[in-house]
Amino acid sequence: MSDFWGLYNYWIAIFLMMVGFYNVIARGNLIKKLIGLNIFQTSVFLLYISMGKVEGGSAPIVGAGISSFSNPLPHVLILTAIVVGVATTSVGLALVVRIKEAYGTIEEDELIAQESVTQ
Amino acid sequence: MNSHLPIVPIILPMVAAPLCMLLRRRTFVWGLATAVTWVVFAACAQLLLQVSTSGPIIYTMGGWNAPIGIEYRIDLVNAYILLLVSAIAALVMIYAPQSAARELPPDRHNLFCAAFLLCLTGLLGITITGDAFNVYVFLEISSLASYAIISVGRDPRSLKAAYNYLIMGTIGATFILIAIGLMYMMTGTLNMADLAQRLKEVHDTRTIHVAFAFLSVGLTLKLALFPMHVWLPNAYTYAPSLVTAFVAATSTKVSIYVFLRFVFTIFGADYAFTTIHLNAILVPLALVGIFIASTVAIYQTDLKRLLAYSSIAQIGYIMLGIGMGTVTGLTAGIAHIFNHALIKCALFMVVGCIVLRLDSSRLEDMAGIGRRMPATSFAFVLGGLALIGVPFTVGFISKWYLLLGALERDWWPVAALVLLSSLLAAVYIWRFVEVAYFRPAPDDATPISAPPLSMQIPLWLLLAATLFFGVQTDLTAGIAQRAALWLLAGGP
Amino acid sequence: MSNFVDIALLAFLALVALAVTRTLNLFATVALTGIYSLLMASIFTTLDAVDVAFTEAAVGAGISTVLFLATMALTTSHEKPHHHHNWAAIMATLITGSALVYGTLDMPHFGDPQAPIHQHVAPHYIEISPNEIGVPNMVTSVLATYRGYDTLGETAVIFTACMAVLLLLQRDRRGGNRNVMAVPDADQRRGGQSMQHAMILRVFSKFFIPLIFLFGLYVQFHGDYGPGGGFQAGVIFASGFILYTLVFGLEKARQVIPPRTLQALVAFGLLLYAGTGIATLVMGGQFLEYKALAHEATHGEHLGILFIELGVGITVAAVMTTIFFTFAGRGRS
Amino acid sequence: MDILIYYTSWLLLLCGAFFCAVGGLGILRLPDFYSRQHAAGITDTLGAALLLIGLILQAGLSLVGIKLVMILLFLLFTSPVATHTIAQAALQSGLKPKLAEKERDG
Repeated sequence: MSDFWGLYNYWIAIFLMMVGFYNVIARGNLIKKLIGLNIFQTSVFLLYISMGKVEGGSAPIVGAGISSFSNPLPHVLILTAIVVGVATTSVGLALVVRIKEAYGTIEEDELIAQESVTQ
Repeated sequence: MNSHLPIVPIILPMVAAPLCMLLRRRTFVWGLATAVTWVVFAACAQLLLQVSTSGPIIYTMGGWNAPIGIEYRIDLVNAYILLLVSAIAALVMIYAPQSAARELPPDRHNLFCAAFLLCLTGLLGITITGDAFNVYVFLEISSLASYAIISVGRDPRSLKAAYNYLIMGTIGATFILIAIGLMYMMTGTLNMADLAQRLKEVHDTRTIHVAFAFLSVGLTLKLALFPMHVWLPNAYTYAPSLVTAFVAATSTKVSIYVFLRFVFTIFGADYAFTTIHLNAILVPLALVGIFIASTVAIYQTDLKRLLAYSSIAQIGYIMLGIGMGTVTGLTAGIAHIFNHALIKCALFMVVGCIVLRLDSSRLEDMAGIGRRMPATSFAFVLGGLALIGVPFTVGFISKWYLLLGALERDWWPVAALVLLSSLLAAVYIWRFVEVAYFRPAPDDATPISAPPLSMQIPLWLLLAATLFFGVQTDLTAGIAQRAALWLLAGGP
Repeated sequence: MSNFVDIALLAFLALVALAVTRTLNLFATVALTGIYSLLMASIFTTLDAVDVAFTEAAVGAGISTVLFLATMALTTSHEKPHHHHNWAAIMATLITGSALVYGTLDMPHFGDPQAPIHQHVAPHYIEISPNEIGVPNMVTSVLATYRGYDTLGETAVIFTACMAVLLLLQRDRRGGNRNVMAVPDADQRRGGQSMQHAMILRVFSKFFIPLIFLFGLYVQFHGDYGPGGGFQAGVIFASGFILYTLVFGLEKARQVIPPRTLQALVAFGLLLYAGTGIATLVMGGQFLEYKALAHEATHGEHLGILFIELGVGITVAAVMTTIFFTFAGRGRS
Repeated sequence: MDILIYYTSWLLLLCGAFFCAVGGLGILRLPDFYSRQHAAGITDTLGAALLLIGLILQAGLSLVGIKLVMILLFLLFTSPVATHTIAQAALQSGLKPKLAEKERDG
């Protein structure tokens, strides 16, 4: 039981990751895949931030009367990772727009069907 | 100034990229980019020289000692990869302007050059750093830039290829991010040398096993080991030829380097091969990959695609060598990273020359090309021979070490399979030879002028290198062996 | 009590994630993703990661959502229903998930102060950095100094994304601005009135956009003392421009801030950051060793942090605005 | 005095929470887009405002309190404008209110 209370945060993060991951690999719509990717990455951020938390700690900003801080390093890493995430999303979306212009669809199965017709 | 040499290869292209974007005149753009890549190449050569004579170099960022800050840690292994990547970039940059004039949208050369330089920054940054999270950041720079430069191919299918690469690549990178997170969680550090120290204490925890698994899966996605290779053939086929020549020779190689670094330096050969039994997974996958990819290559109708499948097979050879876990096997793997990069870059450059003149990379359009473009076709044959592993080419050196490594471990079947697979390579190279030399050119064929010198010179330089290093083995195999010993000893 | 809040928020997150999977209307899905990001930001706040929460709210719920909507305006807002379950994907997900759960079993427990990550490296940041750097917000000091090189990489990532989007979507120079769409908005396409005629919105925006910029400046320069910094400020600035574009149209926005200027700013931010590093080299320090910038160590650190945060802010604001302009300018052709 | 402020703030917080819940219920149960907008508007304005006033009372006259006041002002400006804009966009794109249809039909 102590394991449950000690780890539930991580387990939920893993559940969320897997929901996102499923959307990436199972969906045929190119935008939906990117949404899944977003959720996948955001949930990984939760994993990092959870590990930085200290019981009874507070935000890592020096203030009067605060002695216990949560670990600032995961926060820094995730700030970087969020930026990377939005960069990836914007490039992916730009590709989706171009694919739509070139093929008229953003559904994977229709794209594959067009491919086999032209060959 | 010499003490600041390590940052030159990273900062220079990073600063040059925005300048490239702002320049509008095409000649200035290419001139700047080319000059930068050559300076970077010189810096990397100097670094390799320094490392091989006086041992590893450590450069601390902002003067903060690791693990508090980030540091560069350059040893023989990454100096070797740095040299490889920068050399390929420098040669591709000479080759590029003419090929780009044909294959790129005319008004985007400045953006393309900026993206290209960023890709180079990313690749070099991954290689040089001594910090695990920093690897992730620069991995994303190089990946995003390569999605961009792949997607500008003329065929709209390059867009789909880039999209698929983006999805697969991001999944791979996120897996790596998870693995780094788990490792950080158990040790409290991100510095590679520090990680190596502290991981020893937690080697038997389930968290670290999972971290190792995620890292391996993420990296195999990036380095396109069978069966994680599905993004590769389309990306290589539809990208502009110069991009294919660059990406094929560097991007997967850098991922292999990261794999080596994590497996041998951070986790340690002992952990990877006795606790996890990495060889039991790697060797079969590599062998199956070699055979399937080579066989698929034989049936391709597009020369670029054929070479792309051949790349997957060649990555199989490299991973086979690494999977042996011995000095000889590792030497074969590391040497083949270099050798395959040379050969593949040359071969894709040949295809670029053919595309420049024929406007097609389909084999059926190349009938009789042996007489219409004699020098170019001959270059392909030379590169093909090196790919097969004929003596006096670099391909032979790596195959030789691979065989030695297999025999050392008494893996007779593996040795036999490696030999057999060379036959498959011979078959797919023959496909080009047959079309080029034994089929008549179409009747309406007009005479074709030879490709411009700026494209031929780097191509022939690369081919000369494949022959030179096939005879003079000190630089490639010699350094590879020293690097292998260094890695197996677990670094410093 | 905080456990209870935590569990409630996490449960909401799980529900939203499942809803995203089940919804076929992409419009709704994107709205749900925005909610997901906001919930995530709330959780980050309860986990003491205020800077991260700020960024997640601004990026995940703000910029990402806008970009998704812009893409949908150019493509489609409905996903094709598919009736069969993708068993291979379900299997892959289950295997990956169980592997991760297996990995958690040896983890230090959540919030455990004895966990390795609180024993090594981090104590230096917490105990020494406030005096060594002179900045109360430890996240800022780690981000800008100890791991300033990572942040340089981050700025380069954003810059790369801008290059990629411009390569893909920039209109041909010959094509001119013929197909420019005023707003990437659904009603525009149907030939209805555009937002430009919405009087209330225009009046409101005129009054409000300056406040947004003011807030952006506050976040930019207050990052040393509280949550905030270059990245968050950049996103806020960009959202001001985006709001302006949505209300007054792309043409007008381009007059206010021409794409050329914007691209120069994109480059300038990255160059300012890297240039700060090179300046420290010239002044005799290591790369990004801000101490070298002034006679006194903490003074130099402050100066260095100011410059690089400015670099990050300028690049992020310019890149986000450029990306939005590029999407909006793509139009339907 | 302190006790008075304390209980008032809790009362306001509970009221705010109640209106948020009502708004949420309304979004689910009301028949068409425009009436749902109304429900969403309740959450935005009444719900959020009551919550914020409750919090301001707890924070007192401090920096946090002033920031909360600014958030409140911000919300009071943005939510009505947002609701108005969304409704206008819906109207322009041709979405008719359900009740209006009924009247015409009947």
